Amino acid sequence: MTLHIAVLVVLLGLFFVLPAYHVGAFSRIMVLAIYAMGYNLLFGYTGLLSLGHAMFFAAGMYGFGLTVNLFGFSVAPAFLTGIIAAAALALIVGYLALRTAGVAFMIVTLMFAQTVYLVILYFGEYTRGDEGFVVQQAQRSFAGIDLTGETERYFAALILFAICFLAVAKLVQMPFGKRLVAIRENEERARMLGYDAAKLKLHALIISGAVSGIAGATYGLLFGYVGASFSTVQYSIFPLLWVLLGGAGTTIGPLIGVIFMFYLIDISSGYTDAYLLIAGVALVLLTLFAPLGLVGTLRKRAFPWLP
Amino acid sequence: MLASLEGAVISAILVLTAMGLSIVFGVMRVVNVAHGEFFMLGAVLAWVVTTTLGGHPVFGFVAALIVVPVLVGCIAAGADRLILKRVNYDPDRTIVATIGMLYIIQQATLMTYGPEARPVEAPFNTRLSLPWFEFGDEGFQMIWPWGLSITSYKLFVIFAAIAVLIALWIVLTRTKIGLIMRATQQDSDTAQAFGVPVGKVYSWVFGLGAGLAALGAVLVVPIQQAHYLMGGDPLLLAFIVVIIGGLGSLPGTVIAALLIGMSDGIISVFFSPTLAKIIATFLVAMVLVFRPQGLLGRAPS
Amino acid sequence: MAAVNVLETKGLTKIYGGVEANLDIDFQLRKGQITALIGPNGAGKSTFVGMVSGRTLPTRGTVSFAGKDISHLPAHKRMQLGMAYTFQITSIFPGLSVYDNVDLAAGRKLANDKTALAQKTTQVLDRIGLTDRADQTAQDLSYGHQRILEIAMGLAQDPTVFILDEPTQGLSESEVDDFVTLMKSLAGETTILLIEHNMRVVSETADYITVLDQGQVLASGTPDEIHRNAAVQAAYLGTTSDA
Amino acid sequence: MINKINRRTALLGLGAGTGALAAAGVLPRSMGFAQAQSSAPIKIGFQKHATGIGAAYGRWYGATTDAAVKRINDNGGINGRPVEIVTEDDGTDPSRGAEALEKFANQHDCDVAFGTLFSHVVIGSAPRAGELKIPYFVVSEGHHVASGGLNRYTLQPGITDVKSQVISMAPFVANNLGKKVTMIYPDFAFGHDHRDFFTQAIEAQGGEVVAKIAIPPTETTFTRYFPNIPRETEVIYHVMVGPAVLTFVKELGEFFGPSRPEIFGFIDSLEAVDINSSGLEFLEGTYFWEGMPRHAQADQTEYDKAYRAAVGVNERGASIDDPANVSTFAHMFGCWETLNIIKAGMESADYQGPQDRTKLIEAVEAVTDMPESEDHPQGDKLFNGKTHQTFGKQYISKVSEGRLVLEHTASIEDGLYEDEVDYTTQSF
Repeated sequence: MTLHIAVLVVLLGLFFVLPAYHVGAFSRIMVLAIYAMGYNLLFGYTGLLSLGHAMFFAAGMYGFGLTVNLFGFSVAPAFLTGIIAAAALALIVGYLALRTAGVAFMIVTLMFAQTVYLVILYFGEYTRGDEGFVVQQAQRSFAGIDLTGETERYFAALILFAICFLAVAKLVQMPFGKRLVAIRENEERARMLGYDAAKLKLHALIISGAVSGIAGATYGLLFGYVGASFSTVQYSIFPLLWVLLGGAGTTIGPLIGVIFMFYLIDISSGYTDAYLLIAGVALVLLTLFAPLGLVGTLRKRAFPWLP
Repeated sequence: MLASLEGAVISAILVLTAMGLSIVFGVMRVVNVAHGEFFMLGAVLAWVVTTTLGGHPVFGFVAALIVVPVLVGCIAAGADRLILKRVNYDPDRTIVATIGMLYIIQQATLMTYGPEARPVEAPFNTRLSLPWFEFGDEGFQMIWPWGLSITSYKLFVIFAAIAVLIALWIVLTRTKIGLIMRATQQDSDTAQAFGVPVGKVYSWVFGLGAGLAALGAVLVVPIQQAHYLMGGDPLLLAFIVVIIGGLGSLPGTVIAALLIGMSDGIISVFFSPTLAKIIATFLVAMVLVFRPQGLLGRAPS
Repeated sequence: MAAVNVLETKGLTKIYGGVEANLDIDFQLRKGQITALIGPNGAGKSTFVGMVSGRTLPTRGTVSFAGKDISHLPAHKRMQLGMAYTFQITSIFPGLSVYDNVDLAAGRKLANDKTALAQKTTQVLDRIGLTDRADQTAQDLSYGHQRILEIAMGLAQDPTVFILDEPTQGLSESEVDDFVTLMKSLAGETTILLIEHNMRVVSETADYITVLDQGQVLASGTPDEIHRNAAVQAAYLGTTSDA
Repeated sequence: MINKINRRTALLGLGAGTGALAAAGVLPRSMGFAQAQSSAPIKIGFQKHATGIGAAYGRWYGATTDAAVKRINDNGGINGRPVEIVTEDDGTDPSRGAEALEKFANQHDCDVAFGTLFSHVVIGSAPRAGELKIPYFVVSEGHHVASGGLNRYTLQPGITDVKSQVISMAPFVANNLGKKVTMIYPDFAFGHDHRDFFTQAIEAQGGEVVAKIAIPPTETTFTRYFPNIPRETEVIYHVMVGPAVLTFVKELGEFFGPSRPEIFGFIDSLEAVDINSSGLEFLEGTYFWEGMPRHAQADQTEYDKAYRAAVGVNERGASIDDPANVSTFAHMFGCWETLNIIKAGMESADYQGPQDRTKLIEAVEAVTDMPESEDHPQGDKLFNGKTHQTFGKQYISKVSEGRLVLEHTASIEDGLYEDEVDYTTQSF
């Protein structure tokens, strides 16, 4: 737990030392890291590879954005609606998709996410389809604080990140978290120890979906945009990539994965137009030389105390 | 009528794309995210070959049909040796590695070939009209309305898909290569013990899978255009088809391709196209929910 | 009579595609005793314990546990009632430490009491002789130690009924000896259903033996009775030589 | 490259001189600083679709931008200062687009940002522009600016929005092609704009839309949707975007064969595609909306000629170096004109640096008429400062012997509609 606090202290300190652009970048990184943590809970801990998590991110985002835009909700209830929407979607998806496992689970989640994406486009009258819509500055203040300023945004992102980060860290140390790991390691064995694997997986999916939904709602709140591109396959593959890069099944891995990927693209695109080439080569090299992701490999090779 | 004919064309294209993935996934059990990029490479190289050679479209097309799959197959086999072999085909690391490959192939294509969608001329493309019968004011009559037609090339694609399928089926079930592949698929450790060079088989399979994707692309590119981002959708659809059909089941793959190719065409008779697509996507997913092993897959014992 | 039988099956039948893997099996497990289930390969032993533990659904018939019909309960519910099960093919949590493996097994009952849980885990590891390997990753253990770990996971649950599916398969002679000692020490503590090929283990541990052949109960009785049973001898002599 | 050279010459000419003076203590410090600053380049952040689905547009937007900046610099820059373009790829993705704006404002210290085509990228970026208080000039043709959904920092002065384009087409379609229209459009916001605005406009002309065929995105073949075209259809109205456009138009041709209704399409369906590609023969005699005529017309203006020469496209709208490389001619003029408007705005606001950004916006808001000229080769424009949207002439061409021949020019008045927002009432 002290290590987790240390991570948060570093993030707090970064605000005072980083130049303006990177403060903005880290606001975004922390929001995406929430998404990655949500994903990690299901993939890294429970061992379920979903290819459709963008639907939960989108549910949070649209749950927040649509209630603000259509019904004039204020931030708190809209944000809550976003989380509930994501959790409810996860409940339904889990009820159906968890009948499958392995590749079938990947495909079912992929197709459900595709269905959600098409639904967003179909109701273009309200969602403005692929274009999406803006959540106006005036609608983005909470308890009198205008969340559109750089400082407010950073601290809002940090607080939400901290809550999710500590909650996830706590969760995976609780018996519940250990049982999820047991399912990842050997589901049949877990069941034959008397654990209700189906129920545990459903709970894991709901929590994972809800955390992803928090990320989506936070994105809408802090960056003022809600759009269908966040529900495409690409945004389902991103968290998988981040988690694998950082280290699946580690609490700090998702954050590291997001930072790594963000700055890999950010920095290489400053030098060349062919930055995707560099990113591609980096991914290949990384998986060759850091098989467990950055944190996972470091933990195994040198620093067993990494969270 | 036209909807089903078009559905057949779409299914044929799907089958061609999915077969390669079916083999790779079936034998090696790795998710190759870059599979769609081999498809794209096939289409792009088909454009390169036909434009470099010039001359009559048939000449260029036939040349592309032979050269391109081999070329793409070699690239893929090389990538397998260079990268996948070294990550021991670990499922997680393969995903990262193939995402990396996807970026590399896409960007390399963007830098050399460019962002445009470029057409390849079909070797033949006659428009075939179909008659329609109806009772009009003057009784029963035969008319030639607009729309009721298909091109000869599209029919050719359907037959080509069937031909490739039969050839593949023969190779897999009647030859030693097929036997080795099936043995590796069943149990790679045992196969190794019986003297099957599993490492080499994997490279061949990976190359063959990519080559098949490229072959499909060469056949498809006169209908669609070669574009550096064209690999994404075929990848997803092929993946879906393979899983819905049932892993390692060639007939299952064909049925799934028909199901997906036809379903939204038929549903769109009743609903608006996007709603039809929503329903079709959802229903196809439900097939898997209630039959997780796929249509013709065997339930795990 | 019913009180002493902690587990009973009536007419338990499993038909796979027309083949009767188990047919009308009536079986009783006597409380506090070690019952061995033996029979030649393909006799239907694994199918039977599969149905008892809930891993396999029966075609018909009932299973009752402590007087309660559990035929329709899923496997994990049966475990919660007090069964424990070790697999024929070793099944542990390969990526976790030995300690965590046992901890998870004990943790279903004791998760809310950290002290009791730690105590239980340490005690089981001690008993089974894995204390000095507690921090090792389970997949790095030798085969024999993995099998022992799995038995430890069974013990950690304090089961009413402990089902062991061919626990000594692949163990060395000395490891088998240790196993026999362990089984004997459990006598009276718990009820054990032992599926076993190794007749030495059976004769040294079992209080009671049921013989399955071609999916049906061929004979039941004390080791002596079974030893003298003509039908058993015929069946065994006809198929295997190690009896 | 050009910008760098200009920057260096400028520095040599002014900066080095004043620097030497300041160093020698001849000038007071503050004055030396002011001088150095005023000779520093004006930095314009250019959000480019370098990768992703919009890359074909991005490439030509880039070429046009370079040409426009070279011309501005050759003519003495803005307020005597050279212009430097800072390019960031937006990946045709709204999230990346917003990041690009953050870079312009906070990392590169750009004076203004200048934008991109795809609406979702614009809408995803606009909130950041408002928060970072950096003027954001977009070249997207979306109705997002004029609809009031964005903010005071976002303007579209260089290209007409889709609503205006669409409604100005209705009179011609109804009077010359037919009254019963079937629309085929992509089933997302851009397509819905076409559907909604055209349906209203054609009804106002006494016509009707007999069928609306929305094509789901992610579709790569289209023939199966065509049987839904009713037989009574007199005119097909089509608009499609993305890499599959050529397939779409080809299949449309294959579907109809020799007996077809009139066909009117937005050139978006064939932007960056040669009209003479095989399979497109059936387009002979069909009509296209063009933002700016791709093929040089018989009465080509001097402005058009100069613009083509500067950008490097020939009389068929393709690259001079590679005639097979067709440009996105109907849209990319917007980059050229927008940069000229930024220049005009900065000069009229006497723009010195980021502290004058609001003055710049007010100056652009004050613009009304922009006559056809070298700065505005596409034609006359009328800018509405309240809605931040420009309105220009629209062109309808007919395909004739493989050429797009101008058939009708819709006047600015044909495309005007009531204001939906007044951004000037919003605070900065």
